[in-house]
Amino acid sequence: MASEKTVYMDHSATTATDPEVVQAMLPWYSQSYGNPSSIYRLAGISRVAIDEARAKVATAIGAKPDEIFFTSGGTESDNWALIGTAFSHKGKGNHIITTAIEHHAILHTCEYLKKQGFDITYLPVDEYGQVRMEDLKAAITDRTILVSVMFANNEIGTIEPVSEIGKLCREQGILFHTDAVQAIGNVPINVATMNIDLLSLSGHKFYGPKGTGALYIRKGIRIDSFLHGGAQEKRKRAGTENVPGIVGLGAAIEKAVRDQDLKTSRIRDLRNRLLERILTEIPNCRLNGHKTERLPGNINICFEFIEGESLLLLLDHAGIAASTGSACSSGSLEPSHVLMAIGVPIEIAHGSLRLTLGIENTEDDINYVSEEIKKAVEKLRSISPLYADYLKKRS
Amino acid sequence: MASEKTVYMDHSATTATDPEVVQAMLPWYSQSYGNPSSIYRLAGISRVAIDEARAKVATAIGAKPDEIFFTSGGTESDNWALIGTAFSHKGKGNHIITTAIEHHAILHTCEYLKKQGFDITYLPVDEYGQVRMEDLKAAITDRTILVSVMFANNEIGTIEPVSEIGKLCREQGILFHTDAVQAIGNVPINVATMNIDLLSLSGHKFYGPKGTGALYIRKGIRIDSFLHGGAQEKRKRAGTENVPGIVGLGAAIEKAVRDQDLKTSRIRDLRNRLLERILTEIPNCRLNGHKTERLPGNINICFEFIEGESLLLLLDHAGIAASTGSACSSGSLEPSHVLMAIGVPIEIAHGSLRLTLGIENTEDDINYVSEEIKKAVEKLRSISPLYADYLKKRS
Amino acid sequence: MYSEKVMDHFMNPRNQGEIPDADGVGEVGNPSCGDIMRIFIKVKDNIITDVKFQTFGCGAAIASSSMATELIKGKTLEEAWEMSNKAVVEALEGLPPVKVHCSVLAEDGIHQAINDYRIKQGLSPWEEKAGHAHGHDDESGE
Ligand SMILES: Cc1ncc(COP(=O)(O)O)c(C=O)c1O
Ligand SMILES: Cc1ncc(COP(=O)(O)O)c(C=O)c1O
Ligand code: FES
Ligand code: FES
Repeated sequence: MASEKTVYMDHSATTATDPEVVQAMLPWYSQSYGNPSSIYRLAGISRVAIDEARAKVATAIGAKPDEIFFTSGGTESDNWALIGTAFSHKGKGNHIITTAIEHHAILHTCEYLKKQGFDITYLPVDEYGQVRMEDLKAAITDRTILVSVMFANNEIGTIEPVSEIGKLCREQGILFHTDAVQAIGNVPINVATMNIDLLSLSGHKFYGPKGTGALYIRKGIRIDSFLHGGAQEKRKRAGTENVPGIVGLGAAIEKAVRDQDLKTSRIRDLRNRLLERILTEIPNCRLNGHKTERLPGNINICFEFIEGESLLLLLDHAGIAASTGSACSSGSLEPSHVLMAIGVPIEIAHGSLRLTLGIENTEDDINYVSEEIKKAVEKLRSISPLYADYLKKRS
Repeated sequence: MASEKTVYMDHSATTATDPEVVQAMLPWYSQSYGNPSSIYRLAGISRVAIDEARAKVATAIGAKPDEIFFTSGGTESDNWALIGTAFSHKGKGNHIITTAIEHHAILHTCEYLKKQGFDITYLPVDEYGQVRMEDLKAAITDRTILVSVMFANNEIGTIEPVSEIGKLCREQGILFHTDAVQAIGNVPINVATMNIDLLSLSGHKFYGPKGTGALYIRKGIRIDSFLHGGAQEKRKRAGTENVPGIVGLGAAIEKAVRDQDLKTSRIRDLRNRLLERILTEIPNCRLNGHKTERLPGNINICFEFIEGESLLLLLDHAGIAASTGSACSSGSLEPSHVLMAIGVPIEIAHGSLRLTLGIENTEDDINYVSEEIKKAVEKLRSISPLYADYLKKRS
Repeated sequence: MYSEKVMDHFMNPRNQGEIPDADGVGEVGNPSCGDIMRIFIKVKDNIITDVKFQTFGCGAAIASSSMATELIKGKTLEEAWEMSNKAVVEALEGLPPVKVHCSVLAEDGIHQAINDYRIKQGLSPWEEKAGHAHGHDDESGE
């Protein structure tokens, strides 16, 4: 029998929609359901609701409302940012710089762009997962039109030197896009002072609804339309607006950045305690990512001699939801490209576990999860041939 | 003071989400919120929910579940269908056939494709808005790769000869896409017997949530991925799935096609009565579109000597939500391309009114709306110079 | 994602461990995902009297090891050799398509253990039949 207790520690995968957010969305389904493009009052109400949500998203990242464009999620924002600017700037050049540790929404879009004749440079990262400014500077050519570096990595939680990159790109007259899907609500963001030209975000990562997102496009940036059709989103992104979703996105981001410091320091404390317990109580494990430049809720740890998917299954059995970068769970049978990029040996990368804490986690969760991880790791090691060899070698 | 009474007759613009559909969606926001791509139980539940919704969509149109791909709406489905097949079939040819009366989601995508080197033929339609098979046959060349003809028109409600077109395209080995956004729930659809290769649909047109849609892609059809990123939707459409939205889409389409005949014949009756009253009680007006091959809830009528936007405003004041194909309300200052295509003279097209009835409309609504339209038309005519001229000429 | 049978064998693996004085040992690595399985057998009168495994791998790999060892225990070497990964998958009431290759690991491990035994006995090893799948499919997306 599986456990009755449940502890969710996979907030980087998705979050529960905040019940207050759901409440904010509800009126827009069956009562104020007007199509914002129509001209009667019912429609006008929807239009106003969208404008309010747009203002909230803008405020959260230091942008102006008319720089915010609603999309169906982080993936669409990333696709649009890259494809839309690549094609509209190809008169200037065909070179794009990104990193080896981006989300697949960036990496696979870059592969697509490569097929369309663009040159892509994938910057390496240091052992903690950070881009080195020297590498970026060295990669820039006079054909470089766009730099896309994520704000914070979804697997290891490393925060990139976004301000520095923004400054450099602005000086060089190169567009700078950042995938901030994991950063919103966790790290202070200001697109103006950080010199960000385009920024992607996704509602369901900060207690908002799935299927909602936005792309910030700095005023004056040339970008092709992404969806062709009606005149919505200043003709840049057609389609009847997802009014409840947009309202929910606005409500969620407003709440996410309110008291952000308080909330993140509480989560960081819990995270640090959990991390400390794991590292001291379980031998042969190591933390991946950066010690301090790290998302407050993120733990990414490798346990030697065991495999991540089986660890997840045991944890799931104990009611704990977590994630891994192991090949066996990915279906593609390749271990996490992020762990590879920071130089984790392939056999160790196999045993990686990602725990991402969020607002609803408690002290109790920390105790429960650390105990269960200890038990699970022991159990898997007891049947691992690698562990048996290790013990023999030691004795 | 504006009216307290409200009558919604703009169901082709959007519909209220059915409260039962909202109920079906609710558990997927804050309780069963797992990311379907994760491997724990919470995620498995989401995966099953998506599969169930996929089966419902498939059943509604006579497809198989693995032929259904979820999108963010009708516009995305249309964009994907055209762009995805155009590029993946350009080895065979670069010619695409569509019609002059498609939705902008098709027409503007065709403009985009034209810039990418594709040749587009826009078939004319007859005075009722139907494509003529001779025209289609004459337009096909050995470079034709795709025919896209909408199932039913959103402005005048005309239903196209989809089965005939499907048969012809299948015989000729040409892909056939149909934009069925307006047809779902209103007209029986079977992609298998109708030889449809690709079909677009949008949740909010049949009492489902906004921001949800699907593209049916017949098994074996080659099509490029639309959003690049994670492995969702068989790697064809990346992005964390909008689980509540998808569940809502499934619930809505299941309900839309259940007792479809009963519901549509009730709506058709009401529509016919309203139409009859308008045509008999108001002089100098004419119906646009087809008498019988027409969406059950659709009325599109031109009132001479007046302008549509001002008519809408008066109706809105009386609490009636309706639509027009008038240039003044569209922002583009060009009258409806659909009314132009069926040969409505431009000055008459100006005075068009679209009423689209839905399940919640009643007998009472019919009486109220016909009275209010009569009053509004009289009022506007009384200040119209064209009407003054007309009266003078008559006397 | 996994059947109840798989979960049962994963949670409570049968025959896990090591046989220090094994008559045959097989060790195989999965070329596609890098996982490792070790099989130990005891043989008496051509019958596998005991079998144990150690596995470093996913849930499917561990469950397949457990099931495969159950299936061959008490069988003749010929019968054990003939046991295919398909039999393991069936006994587990199915595996997700992306996980079928994990069961191949078990089949290969047993073959190696048997041949190790045969070589130690001065017999020639049996030959592998050609061709089983190491297929990949979907990748998860979050
Ligand atoms: C860094 C990053 N970028 C992009 C995405 C894609 O966002 P979505 O799945 O909402 O489309 C994610 C999460 O899945 C992410 O973590
Ligand atoms: C015929 C037709 N196609 C496509 C669309 C676009 O659908 P959506 O606005 O849901 O993207 C609509 C409605 O707006 C439509 O009526
Ligand atoms: S052993 Fe790696 S996927 Fe099963
Ligand atoms: S008269 Fe004002 S837009 Fe037509």
